[in-house]
This record gives sequence, C-alpha cells and structure tokens, in this order.
Amino acid sequence: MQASLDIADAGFLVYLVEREPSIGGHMAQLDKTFPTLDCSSCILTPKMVDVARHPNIQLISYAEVVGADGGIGHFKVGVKQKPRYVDVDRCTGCGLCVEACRLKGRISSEFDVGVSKRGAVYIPFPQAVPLKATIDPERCVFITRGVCGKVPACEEACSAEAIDFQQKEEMIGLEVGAIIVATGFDLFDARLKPEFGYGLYPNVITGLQFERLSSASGPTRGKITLNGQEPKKVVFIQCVGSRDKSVGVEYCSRVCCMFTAKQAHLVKEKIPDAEVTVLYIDVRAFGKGFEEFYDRVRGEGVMYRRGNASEICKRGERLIVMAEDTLLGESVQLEADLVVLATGITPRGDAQDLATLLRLSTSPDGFFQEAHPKLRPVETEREGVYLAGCCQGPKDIPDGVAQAKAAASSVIIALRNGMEVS
Amino acid sequence: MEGQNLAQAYRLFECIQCGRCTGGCPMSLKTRFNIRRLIYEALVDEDMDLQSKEVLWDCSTCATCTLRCPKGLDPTDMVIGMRSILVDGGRIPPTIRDALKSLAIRGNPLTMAREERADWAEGLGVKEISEGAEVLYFVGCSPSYDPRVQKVAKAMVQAFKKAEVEFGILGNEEVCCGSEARRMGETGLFEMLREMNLETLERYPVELVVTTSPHCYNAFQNEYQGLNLKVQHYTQFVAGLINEGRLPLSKEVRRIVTYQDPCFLGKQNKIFEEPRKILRSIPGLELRELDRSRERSLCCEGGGGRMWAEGTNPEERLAHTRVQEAMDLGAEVLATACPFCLLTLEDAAKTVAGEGGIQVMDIMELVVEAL
Amino acid sequence: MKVRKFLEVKEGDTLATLRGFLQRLLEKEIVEALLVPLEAPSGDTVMPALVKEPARLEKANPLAPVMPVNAARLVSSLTIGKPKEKIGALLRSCEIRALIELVKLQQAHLENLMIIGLDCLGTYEVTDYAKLISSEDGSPTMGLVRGAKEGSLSPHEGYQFRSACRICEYPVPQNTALTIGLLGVDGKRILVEAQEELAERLELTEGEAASREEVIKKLVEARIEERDRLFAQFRERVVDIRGLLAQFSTCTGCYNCTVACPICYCKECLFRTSTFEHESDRYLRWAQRKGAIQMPTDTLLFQLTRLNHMVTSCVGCGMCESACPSDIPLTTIFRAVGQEVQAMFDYLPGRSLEDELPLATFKEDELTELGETQ
Amino acid sequence: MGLRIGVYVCHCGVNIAATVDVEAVTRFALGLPSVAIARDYTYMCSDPGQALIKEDIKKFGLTKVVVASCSPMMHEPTFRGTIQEAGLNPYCLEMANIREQCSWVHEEEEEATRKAIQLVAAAVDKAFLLEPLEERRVAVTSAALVIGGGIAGMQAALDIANAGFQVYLVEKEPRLGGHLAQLDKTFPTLEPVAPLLAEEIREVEGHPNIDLLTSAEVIGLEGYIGNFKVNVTDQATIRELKVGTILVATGYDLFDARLKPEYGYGIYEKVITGLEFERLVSLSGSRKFWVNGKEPQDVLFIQCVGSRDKSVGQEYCSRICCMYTAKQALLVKEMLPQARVTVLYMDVRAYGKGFEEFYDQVRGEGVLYRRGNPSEIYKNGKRLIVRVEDTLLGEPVQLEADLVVLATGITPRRDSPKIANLLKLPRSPDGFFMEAHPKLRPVDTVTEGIYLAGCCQGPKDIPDTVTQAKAAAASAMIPLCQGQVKVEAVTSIIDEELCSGCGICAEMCVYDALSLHERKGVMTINEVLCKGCGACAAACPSKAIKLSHFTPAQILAQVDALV
Repeated sequence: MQASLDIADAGFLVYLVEREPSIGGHMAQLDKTFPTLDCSSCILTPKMVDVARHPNIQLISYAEVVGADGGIGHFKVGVKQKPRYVDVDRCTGCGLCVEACRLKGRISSEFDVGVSKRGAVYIPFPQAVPLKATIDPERCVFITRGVCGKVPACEEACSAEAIDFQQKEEMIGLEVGAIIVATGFDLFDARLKPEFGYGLYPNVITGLQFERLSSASGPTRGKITLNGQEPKKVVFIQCVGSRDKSVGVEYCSRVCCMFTAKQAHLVKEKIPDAEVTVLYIDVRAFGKGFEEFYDRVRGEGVMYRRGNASEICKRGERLIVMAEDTLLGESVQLEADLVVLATGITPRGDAQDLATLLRLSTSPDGFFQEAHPKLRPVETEREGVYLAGCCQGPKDIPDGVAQAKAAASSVIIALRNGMEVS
Repeated sequence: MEGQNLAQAYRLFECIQCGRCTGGCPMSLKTRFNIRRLIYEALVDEDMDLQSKEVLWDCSTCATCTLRCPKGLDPTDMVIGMRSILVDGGRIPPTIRDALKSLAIRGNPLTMAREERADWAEGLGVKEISEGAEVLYFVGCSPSYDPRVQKVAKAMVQAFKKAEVEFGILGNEEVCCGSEARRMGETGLFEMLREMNLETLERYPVELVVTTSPHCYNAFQNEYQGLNLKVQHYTQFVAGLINEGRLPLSKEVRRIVTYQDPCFLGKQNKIFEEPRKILRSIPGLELRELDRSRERSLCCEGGGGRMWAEGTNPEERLAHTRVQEAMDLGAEVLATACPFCLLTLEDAAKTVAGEGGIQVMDIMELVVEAL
Repeated sequence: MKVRKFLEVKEGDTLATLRGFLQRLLEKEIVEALLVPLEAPSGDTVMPALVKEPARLEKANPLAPVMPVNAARLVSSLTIGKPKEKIGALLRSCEIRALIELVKLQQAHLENLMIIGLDCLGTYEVTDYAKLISSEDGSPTMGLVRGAKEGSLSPHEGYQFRSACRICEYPVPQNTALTIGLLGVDGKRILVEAQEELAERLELTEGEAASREEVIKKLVEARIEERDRLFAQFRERVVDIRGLLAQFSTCTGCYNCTVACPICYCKECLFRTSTFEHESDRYLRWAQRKGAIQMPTDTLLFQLTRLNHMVTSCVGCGMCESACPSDIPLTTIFRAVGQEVQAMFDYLPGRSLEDELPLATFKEDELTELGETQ
Repeated sequence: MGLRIGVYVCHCGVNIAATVDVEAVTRFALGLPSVAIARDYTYMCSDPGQALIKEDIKKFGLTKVVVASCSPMMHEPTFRGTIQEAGLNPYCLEMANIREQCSWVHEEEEEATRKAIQLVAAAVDKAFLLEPLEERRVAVTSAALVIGGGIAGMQAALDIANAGFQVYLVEKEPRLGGHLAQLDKTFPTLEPVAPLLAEEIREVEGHPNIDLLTSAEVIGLEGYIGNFKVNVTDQATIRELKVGTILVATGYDLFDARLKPEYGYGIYEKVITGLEFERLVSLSGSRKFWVNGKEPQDVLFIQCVGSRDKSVGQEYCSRICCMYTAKQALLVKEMLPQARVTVLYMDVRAYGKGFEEFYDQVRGEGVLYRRGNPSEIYKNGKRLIVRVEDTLLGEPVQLEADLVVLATGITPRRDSPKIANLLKLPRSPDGFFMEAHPKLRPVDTVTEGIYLAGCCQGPKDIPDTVTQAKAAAASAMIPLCQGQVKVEAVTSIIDEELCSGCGICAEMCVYDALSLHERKGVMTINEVLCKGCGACAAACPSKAIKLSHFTPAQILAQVDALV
C-alpha cells in the first residue's frame, strides 16, 4: 500500500493486486503496535482509505498474478480475477448477506485466526477495503452442492441484488513499466513444534491469536478471556519457529521479541494482578525506542526469564511450562492459564511459485533475494522488479514501510526515465 | 584440555545456551544433572574436571535434549562422550562395570550365560535362522533372559505363528546390539558387538529384522553403518500384519488402556502411530491418551545404562510419576512396547498401586489376549 | 563582582538620605529618568511617578509601607516600546518578580532599564495606610525602619499588613542592578549593593552588616510558618470543586483583579468580550435545565480561567486581593494552588529569566491524570 | 439564501445500526431548526449513498451537510469531495462520529441512541456556524537539498538525481563516504567496503544532476515545502540554494568510551574501540594481525559499551554492535586460528537477514560467547584482566586478555542540537531526530518537505540505511514530481486587536508557523506552514488566535448542544 501511494502521488498509474478480498495484510489483524502502543487499525485504516480513494491507484483485490513477461518499461502482466460471486458495483457492504448465510458462525475466520467464526459469505473485517462481501467457493453449499434452501439465503437478503453465482474467473492483462513484489509472509505453524501442544491445548495460542483476543474490535471486544475466564498466569514463549534449525528456520524473525513485550504489557494493563512471564534466549530490542519499551515492560512487573521453553504439559486444569532458567541454572516448571507462542515469520507458502513466475531467486531462508544485501536491498536480479516488505525477509512495520518507499523510489526513477525517452 | 576437546568434538561453540535441552530433560528436575551447564563448562573451562561429575550417570539418553536443540547439536552424544572419558579413567559405578564386563564376556549385560540365551524358546517350536526364514526376529537381551520380559518374546512367537510369518531367531549366536554399551561410554565394546552382529547377520539371507526392543531397533537403524537389511520394530511389523489382515484380533479385551511411548521408539524414531494402531485394533479395548504422550512423552529412566546405575536420586522415580498419571487417567493397563519401560514401570506400579492395582503390559501381551 | 557598600544616614533621617541618593542617580546621569513612588497630592498615599527633574524627588517616598499598584505593570508600559533613554525603576521584590515574568511574556524589556531594588518591610492596605498617616503624629514608616535592624517588623497596633506581605518569603529583592538594604543594618547607615564600577560612582563608604543574613533568615522563616498555616487552612476548606466554588461564590464579575494583577496582560479579557454575552433564550434554557442559574453567570469560569492562566506566573503580590470588593482571599488561593503547579514544573515565578515558562515546556509526567499529582 | 442543512445518518451496515436506532436519530434531526432534510442509509460512503447527498443538495438547495457516520479520519475527505462535486464548499461539511465514539463503545441501545442524537445535535449546531474555506496551492522549486555525504546521503542524492531532479549534496568534510569509509568488511557477507564505496562515490561525483558541495555547511534555512531558501557556506563564500525539499542525512557519532572509565579506554593502549579495530585490520591488510609487535593470544570483545546503559544516558540499543563484533571476532579467528576469542554479551541481537546464520557461523568457528557484561578492566603485569560475572555460570570470573575491543555504540551527532535548531527538527528522547510517525511515516518529519535518512534518525546498519535513504528520496521526490503542493485550508487566524505578542503560541507551534511582528508587537502566522493543529489557539491566554473551522463560537455551540 505504501509503495502504491508513493508512486501514485508521484503521478503514475498503479495497479494494486491483492489476493485476499481486502487490502491491509497482517497489520489489520494486530491490536496495538510496539513500542508506541498506537492502535494498529487506527493508523492503518486511513492508509487503506487513501489507497481506495487515490485517483492514480486501481485496486484489483481477490486476484492473483499469473504471469509477467517482458522487461523493465514494458511488462505484460497477467492477473487472474477470482470470482467473488458478488457484483462489487452493486454491493454496498451492508452485511445483510453475511447475517443471513446459513453457515454463519460455522467457518473459522482467517482474519481472527480461528478465534471467531464467519459464514460462507463474509466481509473479512469491518474496515475492509474494498468493503464488499465475498463468497467462499470452497464452503458455500450453493457452490459446492448446488442447493441452499429454495433460494440461497444471501441472495434473498441482498436488497442490492449483488449476489451473482454466475461469476466466472476472469483474466486481466496489464501493461506496466515496473513491478513491486510485496507479498508478505506467513506465520510459522506452531503445530510443527509438537512439544508445545499447540492445537491440543486450547489455552496455548499464537501471538497473532493473542492480537485478536486483545483487540477492541476482536471477538472478545478486547477482553483477554479464555472460555470466559481471565488468565491469572500467562507465559510467553519466544523464538517459536525462529532461530531453530530443528524446524528448518535458522533465521531470527525480528519482530517477535517486541510484539511479545507489547503483549506482555497488554496483559499487565488489562489484568494487573496477572503474573506474566516471558521466556527468552536473547531479547532483541534493537529498534528506535525498543530498548526503552523493553525497560518499561520489565518495570511494569513482567518477569523475563532467560531460557527457552522445552515442553508444555498439563497438571489438572493448569498448563505446566517446562524450561530451564539458565541464569539460575535450574529446571523450572511454570504454571500457566495461558501460554502465548511467539511464532516467527516464514516465507509465504507460495513464495517459490511466485519466484518461478516472476523469474526471481530466493535466498537460502526462502525469502526473495535482493540484488545486493548491502547497497541494493530493494532491487532484484530482474531489472524492473523490486521488493518491499516481509517477502524479502522479516521486518517490523517502520522497516516495512521504509522498504516500500525505497522500492517506490526505484520505480519512480524507472518510470520517469522511461517518460523522458518516449 | 578436556573441555576444549569436547567443545571441538561436539561443536559446542555453536550452542546459544537457550536452555531448551535442560528444560526438557526429565532428569533435570530430580537431580543436579544440567546438560546446558555441562556444555557451558566444557566451553569456558579448559581444565574441566569430569571425574567428579557423578551426575553424568543420571542421564537416560532419552535424547529429548537433542531433539529440542534449535541449533542442531547433539548433547546426548556429548554425555556419551563424557562418559567414555570416565570409563577410560576407570571411574565408574561398580554396577556399570559389572554390566560392561558381562557384555564383553557373555554378550549380555545381565551376567547370564551365553549358552542360555535361547532357553526361553524351548518347546515353542521356534526355528533357528540357520534353518532359513524371511524374517529374523532379533530377541534382545532382556527378552531372552529376564523372566518378565520373556513373556513378551513368547507372545511375539505366538502372534507370528498365528499370522504364519516365516521367521527364525539367531539363538545363542545372538549377542547384545551394544546400544547400552555405547550409551554407558564403552564405544569400543559397542563396536565389537556391532561387528559380531554384523558378521552373523551377513551369513543369513534374510529380508527383514524385527526387534522386540526399541533400543535394538534404534541401534540397527541408526548406528549400524554397513547393515543393508530392512529393520523394523515389532510394532511396525505387527501393525503391518494387522493391516494386511494376517493377524485377526477377534477376542474382546474389555480394558481401559493407556500407552507409554518409549523414548527410543517415539521421540527418537518418530514411531507413534503403529503402536496405537495395534491397540485400537483390539476389540473392546479403550485407549486413553496420557497428557504427556508422543513427542512429549516422559522417559521411564530405563535407558542409557540406567538399568544398571541408580543415579544420584534413586528415591524419586519418573516411572512412579508415569504410573500415577496412568492411574489418574483411569487406566487399568499401562501398555508399552519396550522391555526397559516394561520393567521400570511394573516395578513402579507395584510400589505405587500395589498388587492388583494398575497392570503394566507390553502391547504384545494385549495382542495375544485378543487372539 | 557585586560589592556591598554603605550610605551614611544624615541627621538620623533615613528618608531624606535616600532621597538624596536618588537625586544623585539622576545628577550623575546614571539613569536619565527614575520611576519611584512619590507622595500623592492627597498626602495619604504614594503613587509611582516617572521623574526627570531631581528636585521633584523631594516628594519621593519609597519607604512608605503602601503599594497601590504593582509597578511592574508600569514598567511594562514604559518599556514595551523600547525606550531610548536609560530608566531607573525603584521596585519592591514582588514588583521585580512580576517584571521578570512580564519580560518572559514579551510584555516588557530590560534594555535601557536599571532595576533598583529596596528591602520591603511590608505594606498596609491603601485605606489602612491613609488612616494611619492621618491619625498618627509621626508616620507609619519610621517604626518599621527602626525595626529593620533586628528584623522585627510588627504592624501598628490594631492594624495588619496585607496578607500577601504576611506570607512573603522574598523581603529582599533579586535580579537588581542596585539593591538598597535596610534589614540587618543599623539605623545609621543604609546598605547599597551594586556592581563595583557602579558603586564607585556613587560615593559610598565601606562598612559591615554582619547580622543581615541572619536577620533575613529569621524573618523568612516566620513568614513561611505563617504561609504554611494559611495554606493548610485553605486546603482544609477546599477539598473539592464545591469548596472552590464556595471560595469564589461572592465574585461579582467586576474584573478588578485583572486590572490590579501585574501579570494579567491580555489587551482585552476574553470574559469582557462578546463570547460571554449570551442570548436571552440561552439564559432561560440554562435556568430551565438547572432550576436556577446564578446571575452574573460565568464567574466561577472566569476565576478558574484566570487561575489557569496566571497561576504558573503568580508572584504573590496580592494586588488582586487588595482590589477585590468581595474580599475573596485571592492571595491565598493563587499562592496555594500555585505552590503545587509550580512545584510540578520546578518553576518559581520571577526567579530567573532563564527558567522557561511552564506553558512552553513539556514534562512527561505533568498532570497525567486528575488526582495523580498529589 | 437561508441556511438549509441536510443530515445523513449512516447504518454502516450493522456497525452502527445494530446499537443505534438510526431511524430515531434521523427523525430527531428532521425536527431540528434549519434542517431541510434528514435521511438514513446503509452505507453513506458507498456510491449510491454519496449520490443521495448530491441529489439532495440540488433538490433542497442545501447549504450545509452533516454526515453522522464513522470517524472523520476515515471519510471526511470522501464527503468533502461529495459535496464539492455538488457545488458546495468542501468545508461546509460537519461529521458526527457515531461509530467509533458511539456504537462501537456502547452496548445499550437506548443510551447509544441518545448519545448519537446528542452528537448529531452538536454537529448541526456547529454546522450553523461553518464558513467556506479556500484551499490553495503553491508551486515547488524543482530541486532537492541533501545534507550529509555518507552512504545515506549519497544513496538518496543518487535516487533523486536519477529521477531527473537537481540535487545539492552538502558534506561537512572534504570527502564523501562518512563512517562507512572507515570500515574494513561488512557483516554478514564479509564483503570489503572500499570497492563498494568507491563505486558509489564515483557515481555521485560524476552525476550531471548532482551539485556536490564538500567542506560545506548549512547555516541558514527559511521558507517551507516547495520553496526553501538555504544558506550554505561553500569554501569561503556563502551560497543561497533554492530547493523544494530537504533530506537530512547527517549521520552519527560513536560513543566516547572514555565515559566508561571502568574499562580503562585511553589508559590502556590494548583497550581499543570497534572502529579502531577496523582501522587496525585495514592497515595490517594481508599482513599478520599484531598488537605491539606480537600476535595476541586472548582477544576479548565487550558488547554494549555506551548502549543499553542509562548510567551514561544511552538507554537505547545501537543495533549494529552485536553484528560488527561478531564479524570482528570472526576476522580475528581467521587471522589467528590459535587465539582464544571471547565475546562478552547481554543479549545477542542478530535480527537481520542472514544475521542469525552469521552468528551461528561465527560461534561454529570457535568464537566463545559468554553471557555477562564486564564491570571493570585492570592490569596485572602485561596482561589485561577483565572482571565479569558469567551469568550462565552464576559466578564472577576474571578473564585475561592481550587485546580488548569495546563495541562502542552509536550516539546522536554532537552538533545535532545545532542542526535541529537550524532545521526546526524535534528530537526524540534518545537525541536522534524524530520522525513524523514511528510506524507509518518513518522518514518524514513534522515539517513538510524535510525528510530523514540514515543514522541521524536512529541507529541503523547499512542495508537499513540504504533502504531508508531510498525511502526518504521517494518522499522528497513526490512534491517535485507533483510540481505544486496543497496548502492546508484550516489554519489559525490571529486577531491583532487582541494579541499581546507574548509569544507563547510560537513556543507551542511545532511547525514554526508563528513569529512576532517586530513593529506591530503582535504575532503573525505563515499560512503555508500552519497545519491547523490548533495548539496555538489553545495556548493563547488572550484568545487572540482562532482556528478556522474550529472557532470558539463553533465549538461552544457544539458543547452547548452536548451538555
């Protein structure tokens, strides 16, 4: 989004292709941001609106790039527009169809990372841009089985007559001078570390799930509760799927130390009498204001214990986190009502496919490879194709924004030079 | 210079001291055995004195530390290396010395005669492998000699016969796989036993070796370089038989059973499904899972020579904890698939539950009940 | 280097000696004009006047224990247009402190200004002074001048000093070019403190006033004791907004306080603008909603706004209280509230030109939450 | 034409309608004086919603429009656009936030509806008094100034120049390159710095669009975005440069290790800083690495010297020391395989791409990492003794060393208060220049047209610096591309009759938009610089400042409707 805005502000036409029904990415899922504790959606939403409203940006959401031929100055990009089964020109985003869907509340919400449920027709979140409904073709019974009552409930509910089951996949051809890849990241699947019992114990959750829990716009309206109960002992575990060769993730995910510190702070803020412990190896509070924030969080009574957790099991209703406190040199068993796993950042599952498609290379960690690690951090080996954000490697928000603007700079240069030639 | 050499040999410099090894170590809670600190001492103390480190004998080589290490190090191997230094220096507990001596002389750690190894099979009509068979059943030391575990071997035979498996045993030619010798620090002895077994095995044209013990299985699978045979633990083999319909389990066994994953089978070789599959195939049997199971299973303390060394805290036993957990679950039977687990857990069951309390059984014994 | 010298009192007449000294300042062209209190034609008070002709200083009476206006306001008028001639201003401590604040607020300038400070022995209300001077044979002044040596400054029997003076911790002026000292000095001499080169031009004599510091200290301690007593009473009276409302309930909205206050510098007070001229039906609507509203309206808002605007700069001269027809204890209120706010910013109004105005500084923990500042 | 107000209440799907009775709100609005029409609709911001408003403006001849929906942060620009298209001045719009401030925070329908009604009433009362405002634009000088010729400044200058704009690059020193020129190799790739840098410098020097001023300093600045006038000392003369945007890349200083006397830096010659180590290695080149003519046997690196240390006023982490120390430790190990190389640390912050892998490699080569930060260094004979608690052993230890390398941190430049003053840049508590928003505007400053790159904003490694430089270049280019900039229409207005010229407003203004008119003795406002934040209006005791669109009368009308 940032890259699009910069290029569009410089006077060039931008096609923004997003695979999900809404722009916003992972940041839309966050509650507050570290270290300033700004509300994430409060600072993101205006940006999303800017993108939607910008005369030079054409937003193509729920679509995927399927090919890119040509070179700098004359790329021909093929985009596959997936059918939403909703006519976006008619849809007002009123949500009546969402309320009406027979599967309402039965499908785990991607946006809330499973903390809440949605229906087969859904709007990912209230601030979504574009604010249009989308029908999940894999779950909608009318699409999968061909029947849904006499008339599909959504169709019946929609006063704008926007539901359109006849929609087909469409191919869009774009001609562009330069391409920015900002496909983001996936989060490490905590199931790959079975010793933590994620997926087994409902009160072992990931950092992102915590964000949805503590978010005021989330399913619990910002109350940190599990089954209606406030946890009194909360343990945060760092480096879950980071710095861990045993699961093939050698690198540091860069953001988890701080998002954990922030979450620990939020627990302390919302449940002052909660005991909050963070288990860590190294606290990487490297950015501007980070160390200060880490100091503050410790000052608020969050207990940092050096030693990463090895295992989680259950004793009665409580979780037991087994770890060594390496500074005591002793094994400890910590009781917990809630364990939050700081799952790391991994390359997107389809990163390799996209790399092949765009003829980019990936570095050993699986992220897209920049042209030179020091001096050309946003360029790729393919001229005219640039990288922004976490698709190149883990990044926090300001670094992601800076890199996006940097990529925009490269694109503006390319486009302006092209202008002079023609 | 011991610290330096160890650091070099086991790549200890790569350790980031995160503590995952010790945190997961089942012994770290009941003894002063702290593997993370051992690594660190080896790194920072060039003149590290291992001789006084009795705690080294606490390790059951369950390898949780190795599995949990985020940097791909093998602390279990380091403990073994440290033990071998102790063994070389002669500072070892007498019980260990006896076991090792017996292994060297008699090919088993139980101080039993080599010639009595196949006595258990008398009258069962078991073929010697020399008579020719597709499958070699490698019995192992305790199933051969220990009266309790012999029942497992016998059950195995019964099942094999039922499924009409063409199998044979090595008889008195069988010697210990050496797994425990290696883990007690006697690398030389392990290599000798390995050579002996390899030589024996080479002589017979079998396609598959099936073991009773996960320890034997692990040794063959992972530590017998040059063994070109397919090796299976019996749970894999028997699960296969059931799958193919060769072993019909028809009798109901109306019992509530829980299952202890042996470290050498589960954690170390990721064989989690097959034992459960067998148990689930037994009609009437209700399988309840322990909280700590599979990758998070709790060690019974039987491995790594611990059958012959008490360790520094003999009072608290993990096997007791385990039996208690099984009882809390309401299980009538605590099943396992490892001779060491069987022995340690049964011992514990007697103390914790008394006679007539929870029963400890090998999976094979349950299988036979269902035949 | 400031030096301490003395002026010999001629014929036991301190006032005459002082007048002579002031004349000398003009004659020697140390200053070209002098702002000093002259005895008013009515004879029962003094008023600051700008004097060019030395002879006119015959009527000067800086020792009179009365202060009808805070002269800082006058210095503001004199200097805001940046005078071309050097002006000397003879001021009390509270006047100088108010002036310092006004300079920071860009309402006065110090170029071409010489601040002459005089030990303040306390002041009476204007009416009390007038009564005293007409009823007594001598003047209300000399008793105080005599007591200055020991620091025993008791008011005339049956009278009181103004409350601001009773709790004033600054009898001795600071930030002066020239200080005229009476406290701790025997009646035969007057102390003069000035830069060495200035002192040389003033024909002074050497001498000592060994007990001066001691005397001042004792005096200030007694004042602080009185101050704390008053503050404690005030805080007992005013524990919540209702208490405060009671304090201000007699305000008639005459705005005398804003006129008297040396700091209140707005050209036109917001409260005297059309902003607070409401429509008739609005008054009625309010009365409807609350059952009754006090007319005049907005007096509490006015007082709170003034408190809000002034309290960080309030030097405690008490002119507001003297001017108040309703006898609202404004000095105590402003000083007690000011004490807390000023402490928060480590700010003492009038202390120094270097201290930044609290309004223009930011402190992370300032007034974070209501009630947290205790 | 009389006052005719249209009120539009949005359901926001179920967001508002589920807790607020929007129909009741609409009915209420219809009953208010001067309200010509009131409607509710599912999504006011949708195209049909906007069309409805436009139609009504024509049909009813509306003069003011009130939209009750979400936060104005969200859609005020949308609706301003809407009414403008229908021929109204965009500032004749008032919004009542009945979503974020009402339906989202209240659960009880009756109360929420009552509050929504009050908010709408307040908005209508304010709308009575709204006045049309004019938006203006000013032309932009098509050139940029880059202050600082380190890697950040050079990269930014190149980007802007490559996009075809004139760039003035001002460097204080006689040569380009900054701190980077002092380094030997970079982490984690161990690439030599010199050739990389030489290439970059050549490119800058040879660029037709870059006017390079070395040994030059900025001494004066006036103007605003699009039209800055900058005075620069160039050799003995003073040049006035006219530029549209300014990019600050003034870099950093290294922490002075003498401020930690316990380490004996400056006393023991074998205690050196990381940068000195770089020079030592660079100079020794392919030759042996010698200290005092001998190969050191024990080399000790100490992390966090002047970082994460409140005792020397450096609270923050310097971000690069962990990795440059790892690199230096590896270099020693490569040159002297037999030497014992130890790194003393608190946390190893190997956060960047390839960093953890590099840290793994360095340890794998036999560099010993011990956790614990040393307390002091003293001498025993010829050897240095470092006293430290090994926190993983939980024991104090004394380590011998032949060479101690202090990983000194990054501090703001000593002259940064001066630069901050000159450019009117606020600084964050750590002393670095402050960005406009820590998350979403990391290279912008509160002053439009001035941008930040590199370590002057906070510690950064090379790729982050280059990235940020390019990012700042993008920001600095956009106004140049656009050719003109919009000026905020909502600004402060000074009533000269009331103003006493006390200057408190100027102290409050972060945009430096207010100044004293010397002759009149009153404040004046530069409307191009004013962002309409209202800080001055709030601070003015005389209420001589009014903020257009938020005048006291307008706000009081709103308040009155609410209480």
